[in-house]
Amino acid sequence: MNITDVLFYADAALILGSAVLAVSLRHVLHAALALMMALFSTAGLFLLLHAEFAALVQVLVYIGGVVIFIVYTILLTAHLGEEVPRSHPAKQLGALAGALLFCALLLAVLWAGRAWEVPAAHAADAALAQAGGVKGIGRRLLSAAPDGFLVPFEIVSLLLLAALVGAISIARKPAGDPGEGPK
Amino acid sequence: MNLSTAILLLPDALLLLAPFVVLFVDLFFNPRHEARPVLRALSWVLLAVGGALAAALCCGEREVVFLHAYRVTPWMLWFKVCFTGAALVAARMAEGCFAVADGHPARLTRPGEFFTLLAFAAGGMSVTVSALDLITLFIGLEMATIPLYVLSGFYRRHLDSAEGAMKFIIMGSLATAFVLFGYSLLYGATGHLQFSAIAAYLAEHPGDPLVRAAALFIFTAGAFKLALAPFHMWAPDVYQGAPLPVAAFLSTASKAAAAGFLVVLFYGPLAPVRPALAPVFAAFAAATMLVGNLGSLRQTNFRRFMAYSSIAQAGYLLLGFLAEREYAVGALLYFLVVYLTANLAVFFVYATVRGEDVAAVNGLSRTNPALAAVLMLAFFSLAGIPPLAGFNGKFWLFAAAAGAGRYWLVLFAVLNSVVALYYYMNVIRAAYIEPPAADARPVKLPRADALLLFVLVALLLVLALWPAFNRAVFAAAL
Amino acid sequence: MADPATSWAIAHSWLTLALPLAAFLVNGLALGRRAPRAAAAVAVLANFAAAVVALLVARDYFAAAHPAPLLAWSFPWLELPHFAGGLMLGIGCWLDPIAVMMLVLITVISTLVHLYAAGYLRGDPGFGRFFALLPFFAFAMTGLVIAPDLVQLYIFWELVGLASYLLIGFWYTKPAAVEASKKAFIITRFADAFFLIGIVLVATALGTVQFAAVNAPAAGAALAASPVVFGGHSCSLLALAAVLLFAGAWGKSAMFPLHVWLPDAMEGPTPVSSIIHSATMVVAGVYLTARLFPLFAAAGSALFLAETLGAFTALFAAVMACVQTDIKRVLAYSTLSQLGFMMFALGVADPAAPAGYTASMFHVFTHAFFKSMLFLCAGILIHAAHTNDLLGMGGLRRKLPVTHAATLIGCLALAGIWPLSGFFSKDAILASAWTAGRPWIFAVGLATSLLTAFYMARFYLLAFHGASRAAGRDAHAHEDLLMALPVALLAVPSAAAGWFAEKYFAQHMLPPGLHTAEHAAHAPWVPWLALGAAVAGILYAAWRYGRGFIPSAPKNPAVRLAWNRFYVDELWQVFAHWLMFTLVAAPAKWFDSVVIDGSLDASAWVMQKLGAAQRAWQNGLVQRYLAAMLVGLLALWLLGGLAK
Amino acid sequence: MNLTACLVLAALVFACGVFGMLRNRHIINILISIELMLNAVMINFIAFAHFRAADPTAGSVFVIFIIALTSAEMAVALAVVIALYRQRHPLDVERMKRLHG
Amino acid sequence: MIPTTLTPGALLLSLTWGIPTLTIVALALLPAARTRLIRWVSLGSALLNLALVAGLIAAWPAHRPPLGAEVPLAFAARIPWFDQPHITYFVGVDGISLLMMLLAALIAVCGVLVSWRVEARAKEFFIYMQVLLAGVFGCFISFDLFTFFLFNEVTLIPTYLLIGIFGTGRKEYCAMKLNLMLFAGSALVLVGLLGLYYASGLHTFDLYALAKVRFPADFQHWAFPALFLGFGVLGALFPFHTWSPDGHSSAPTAISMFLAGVHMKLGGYGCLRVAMFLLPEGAREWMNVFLVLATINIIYGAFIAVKQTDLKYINAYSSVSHCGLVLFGYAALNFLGVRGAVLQMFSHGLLTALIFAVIGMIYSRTHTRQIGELGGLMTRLPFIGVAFTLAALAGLGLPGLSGFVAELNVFLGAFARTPVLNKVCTVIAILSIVVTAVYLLRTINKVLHGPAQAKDEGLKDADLAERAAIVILLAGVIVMGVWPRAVTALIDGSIEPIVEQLAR
Repeated sequence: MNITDVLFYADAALILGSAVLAVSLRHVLHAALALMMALFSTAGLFLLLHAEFAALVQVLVYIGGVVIFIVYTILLTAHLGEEVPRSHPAKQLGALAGALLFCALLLAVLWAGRAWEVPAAHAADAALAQAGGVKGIGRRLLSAAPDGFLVPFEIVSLLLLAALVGAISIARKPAGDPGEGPK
Repeated sequence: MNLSTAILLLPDALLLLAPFVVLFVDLFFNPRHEARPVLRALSWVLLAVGGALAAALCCGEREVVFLHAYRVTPWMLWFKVCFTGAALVAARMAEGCFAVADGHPARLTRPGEFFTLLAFAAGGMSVTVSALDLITLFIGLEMATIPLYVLSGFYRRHLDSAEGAMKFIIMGSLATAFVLFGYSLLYGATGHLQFSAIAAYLAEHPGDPLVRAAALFIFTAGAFKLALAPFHMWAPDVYQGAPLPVAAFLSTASKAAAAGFLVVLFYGPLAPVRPALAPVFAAFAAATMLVGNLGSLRQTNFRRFMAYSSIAQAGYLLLGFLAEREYAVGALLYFLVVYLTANLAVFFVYATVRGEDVAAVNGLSRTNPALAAVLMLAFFSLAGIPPLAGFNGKFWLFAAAAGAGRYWLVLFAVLNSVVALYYYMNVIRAAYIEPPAADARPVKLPRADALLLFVLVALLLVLALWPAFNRAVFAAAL
Repeated sequence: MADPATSWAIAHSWLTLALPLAAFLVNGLALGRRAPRAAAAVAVLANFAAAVVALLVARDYFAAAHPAPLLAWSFPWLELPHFAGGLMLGIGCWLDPIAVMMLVLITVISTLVHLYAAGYLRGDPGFGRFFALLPFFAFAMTGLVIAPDLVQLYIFWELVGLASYLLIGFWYTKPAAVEASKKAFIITRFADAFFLIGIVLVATALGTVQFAAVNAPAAGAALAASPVVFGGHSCSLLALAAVLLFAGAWGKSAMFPLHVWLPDAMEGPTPVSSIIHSATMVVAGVYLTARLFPLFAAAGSALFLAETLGAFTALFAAVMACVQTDIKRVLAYSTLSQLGFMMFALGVADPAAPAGYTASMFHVFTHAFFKSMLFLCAGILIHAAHTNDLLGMGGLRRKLPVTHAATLIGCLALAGIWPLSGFFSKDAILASAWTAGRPWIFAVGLATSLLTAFYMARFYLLAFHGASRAAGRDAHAHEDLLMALPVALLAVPSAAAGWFAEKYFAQHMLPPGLHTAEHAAHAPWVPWLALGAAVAGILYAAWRYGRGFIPSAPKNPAVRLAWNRFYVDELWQVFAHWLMFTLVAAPAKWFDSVVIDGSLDASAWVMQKLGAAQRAWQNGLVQRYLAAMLVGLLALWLLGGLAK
Repeated sequence: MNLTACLVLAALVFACGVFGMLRNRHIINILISIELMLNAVMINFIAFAHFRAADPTAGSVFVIFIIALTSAEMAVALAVVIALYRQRHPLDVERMKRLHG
Repeated sequence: MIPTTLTPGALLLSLTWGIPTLTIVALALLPAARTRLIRWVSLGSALLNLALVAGLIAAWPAHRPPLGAEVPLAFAARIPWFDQPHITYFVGVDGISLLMMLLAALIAVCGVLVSWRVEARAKEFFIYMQVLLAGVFGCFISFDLFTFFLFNEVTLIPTYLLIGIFGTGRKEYCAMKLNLMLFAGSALVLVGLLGLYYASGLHTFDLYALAKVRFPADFQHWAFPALFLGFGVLGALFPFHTWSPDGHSSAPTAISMFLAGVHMKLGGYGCLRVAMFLLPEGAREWMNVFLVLATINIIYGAFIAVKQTDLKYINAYSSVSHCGLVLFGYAALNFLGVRGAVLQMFSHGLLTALIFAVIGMIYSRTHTRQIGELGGLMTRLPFIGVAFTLAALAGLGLPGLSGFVAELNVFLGAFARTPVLNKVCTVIAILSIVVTAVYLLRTINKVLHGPAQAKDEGLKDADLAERAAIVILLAGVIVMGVWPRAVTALIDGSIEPIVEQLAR
């Protein structure tokens, strides 16, 4: 067991722990913080796996954008006052059982398909080392070559625009515009 | 890339441009944010797309690949025809909702955003079927979905609308998670995201269990969008909450996109695993038909009713996947085009009479005979009664299942359409036998709408009888 | 004397069929409603012409020393390819002695009855219709007797039944007539169904339906050779086929217990009763039995039935006739009784000693004349007294002299008094029964003769003698010329037919295939015994009714039983109604509406309930939806992943 | 550290997400669970890219796209949450059952 | 070789459904208020069609293919239609289809005539009627199973509306029931057809191409009952017959006539043309079952008719019984049986149309169909009464009218088949004629006979249009009864190949 392993297992424990916390903490804000924790530790895992750029994006965009947005929403809606009540224990138990069953079956399916243990055409170590780096990814993202991702990159910008338009459209205060619907 | 290949890309280019045109018109030429200018802009662009599609189908080459990531072939063009057509009709349907008086439950506002998102969704669908790698496919499908989340929640003052949208988003996200898991497994198994590379890998390792597991996960995305049981439960709630044109779009273009998504994968890179999935298709088809048909019985809310009906139709659609590619794609396209036509016609009639309930068309044959005839023909087409094209569409699909030797499934499907006939005929009964409501009076249909309805109904007959369409879609699939 | 092969009349014997048909069509389509009198004229003339042709046919046919059966003409009607090597059904004319005899009988009596009806129904709103229907009957009956094969026979058999139905129900506004017509049709139809089964059976087994072939010994042998095995029992196909074919005769000739329709049929106009329900149609059953005599004789079963049923019916009907007071019903029961005579005469015959056969045909011949005449007389009486009830008549002999004379002749003929026609034929029948070695049948016949004489004398006395009991209804009693003339004309053969025809019948009326009759030793005492019985009957009647005795409602239970016709009608009613309506139809209807329709409705209900359940399950809670998606995913794995 | 461990980790995280999604009643909690699931998928991608893929860069690229997509989706989802909130609808999925049947 | 273009003959055949189709367009363009014109256009179209069919029949002897021809059809053309699945527009006629077309054309004319008084929504009425006609004619000329099935299904649309809008009684329930049950029957047919398409290995729906294939026994084992039952539902096979009494009784007069007279025959026609013709082994294997079912039909329908009190229900159950005779004839699997069945289809078509027409006329005058409330109508309505009587007589199989000819063939054919079961069933079937007599005579006695009722004073007898309809139908009934060779000459040559195939 070398240092990478130690780091990995520690990180995995962290991820898992914060994931469990994220889904079991009753307070939304706490859950969101736990999620942030989980995502952070995942970024760490990415680093371990030489996916530096992914880790970077994870921290900057995911945590810095999405989770913060969640938190912001929580804060925005918090003064609605009442806490959402706890689920019925039977339901919680059901959810747990469902999740465990799901997990078991998922692992079973993976196990049934454990073809990964036979290594396929693995990338060369050198290539691997820079695969997760900014340079490699940047080149691929903006490349029109057969292995480039220029087209999806362009399209995702459309998607983001669409989401932006949509989110604004829905979230914008309706007070100003003339009545719409009876409610 | 010469002209005859470039022309294949023109429709997509125009379609992806459409939202910007709408936004542009709305921002700069529509200071009062009225519906008509943006609708007109969108309509013209979509008509241009249609023209481009026609041109591409007529004089285009068989294939063009753009930047190694985007491919257009004739069968994809037919899918795009579906998306464009549905968007066009849905847009026209929406116009009435923007025009109704303030306070009417069907009233829509913010036409700029509405039509922009509609165009985005259509564009996303178009991207989905043309994808050549997993990322494009994934992004395309999301682009086809996320605007619809918004559109289904577009009534900002309707709790129903927000509730539907919320359910749609939550369930859609779960489906996304599933499909992403599938992609990750596929990527893990093959080491690539490009379809060509995946196909090459599968050619070498045809029975890779990881790939099959991936295929199952990926199937969920299609199942969700097609509303196959038990992934269907969002559909009735979302349709009911959504504005009518959006429900129409969801039940037509969105299903076509999902079908396209499944075709892209299961007749593309994942073709080798498709035979192994035949029991999945069969079982899901059966369950979906049954659930859809049972749900439709005694529904009073029109959109809910149509949601269940669409679920059942998706069940029939799934039968197509039991056949080999040469047959299946043609049959699916045929079915989709006629299904879309009929469904849009039905929605259009309800949009015209502004009905929330199925009973809104009571006595329609007395007050609006032409509309009633449209409704009747469309429903009979959905039920699969000749000489309407719905009959052929279903027949082709049943033939697909029969060709795979699944006669029991065919029998089950046809018996299901007996149930479907029951509830469709109930609507026809309402229109033709029930007396009209006391305050019912003839609806004045704008000429463009009348023309559109006429075209839709005429299509139902023409597509059924004129073999050129059949030849075209089946030839396109080769 | 013309040779049958070149005879004009035989070649044109289709006219006997075509003329009444033409009259039916012309009257039915055109004249009946607009010009009823013209219709009557057309009908009478057509029948008259047919009668002339028939007489010419008879003359030419019997010109030969041993007239052989011949097919006068035939038109193809329906081909049955691939059936026993191909079979052509046709409409043809098969002439043999009994057919020619019947042909003459039918056309002649028909003409007279038409004439009579023109008087009888004068002023009736259905006058024109009647003169469409009666020629139709003549047409059908003619077709029946000249049929060369079973299918043609069956066709006209049914048409005759139809004519009977329509004519019994001629006064269709009268519920009793309507009921009677329905009853007649259904009961004969019941028998005909078995007849049809018999025809189908014979046709299938033999591949032919021609009488010539069916009656051939080879056919009997072929049928006898193939036993029918059913549930371990076996019986010869021949016996089965014969009984089934006989069933037709059973119904048509109203043998017990299918006799119940005939008395009710008297609801029809009297001319109808006269020709259809006494002289011609009802003897069709006898005729059929005679037609298929060789086949029946080979089988045995059918003749045994004919014999026992005939004898029983003869006695049974005679008993009932003794207590009836409705003038036409008396005659109807008398007809039943005489049909029984004819039937058992056939039953006792056998091909080697065909005396019974001859006697039966002889009786058919004589009976037709005097019975139709008696009915016509009854019609005149009814017109005169405006009632059907014998108790409402009396003392009419002066007002209706011709009728009186004719009735007297008829009654005596029927009673079997020498030298009137009935004596000869009845005597021949009784003799044949005795010589065939059937003493019990003979005894029954003798007893019936006695009863016959009694009730006919009773009939005569009650109608014509004593004081008038009509309470003035008979004030305008008179004899219409159109009605009296046929009666008078019929009186001649009634009186004389037996005398001059006896030899003729003995010579010619033989079963097919037999050319000379081996006349068995005639028991010389039989005629004397028969005559004695008749006289005894008459004397008893004279003693009872000659003194103006009026029968009151019967008190004697035995008489009451006979009066109530032994409750056979009621038994039929109950049985048929119970069987058909309660036992079968009602449960079938219940099954249809409750079980079959119910299961359909139930399946619809189940679908609705399933739909309701499915909608209840869709309860709006998104987490349930999510769980469903998970279930879907698990199902996917199970279907597509784990289950390889 | 090996591929199997990574995959098991991802599966467990995914299962956590499933659990949370089924258990929690607050809409935002459910959204958080979904984020966890997507996170699990990303782990998968990166792990596959590192240990096995012929084209390792693609894994990272896909992850980036997932993040982009997630932000879009979350933006819309949270917008709807706000819309619900604006209509004074509790953010409790068990009370979100106006539409049913 | 069969031409693959629209030859003049094929064009004429197509016109049989083309004329109704064009009429639909014409009627759709007419203003709804001009009911007179609408009626005349409908009548003209029906007469034109009748003339066309008569012309085709006249031309048949000259155009019939020689015996043993591969495709024993006249005016045949096989025009490619769809490529995938492979479907042709394969039209042609043989004697059987000509006879059925004649039936349809006759009843169409009569149907228009008896609908002369339809005023409310007349335009719709006649349009739907023409759709029905188009479907039926198309069905009879189609020899590609897909088009056959298609035309068969076309008839569903108008049926629902005609009954639902213009019917009487529990019309909506009955219309729905009729449609659903027929559609369910089609489900079985559809499965069977697809089975034929694939199991033949030919990927074709061409009837005569499929006929050359010897289908494997295990395929025939399931496909035959599917097809026969499927068509049998339309032919009112027990226990799937209950749509027919309800549906036919609720329909308006002309539609009852057409549904019971022609539409139901599509079922019997399909059983023969498709199920038995293509799957002879299956037919032999299953026929005992269907024999028993058909026997039940015959006797059961008759007994239920005895208990009915509504005139239309009586006739509808009578139809169940008589249509059972069609299937019963098939079950004989020999020439006479099949011929009898075809004759019975024609005969029953005319008859039941006639009776429904008469019932409709009575109903339109007295406003009741309960036999308990009727009586003495012969005095008031002599023409209608005579027609009713004749129809009833033909129904009970009186010789000289059409029913007898058909029954004779059926009985002889069925009895000629060797198994004891056949013989027993034939005996039962023959005995049913007594029950038939009971209910028919009971009906006409109650309705027509007896003293005239005061409330019926002043009823008008049939008008000219109604008389014409009655005369046309009666003429058919009588001609077939008196001169059956006219009909058998038309069909015999076309039954031969089917029977040959059955023996294979």
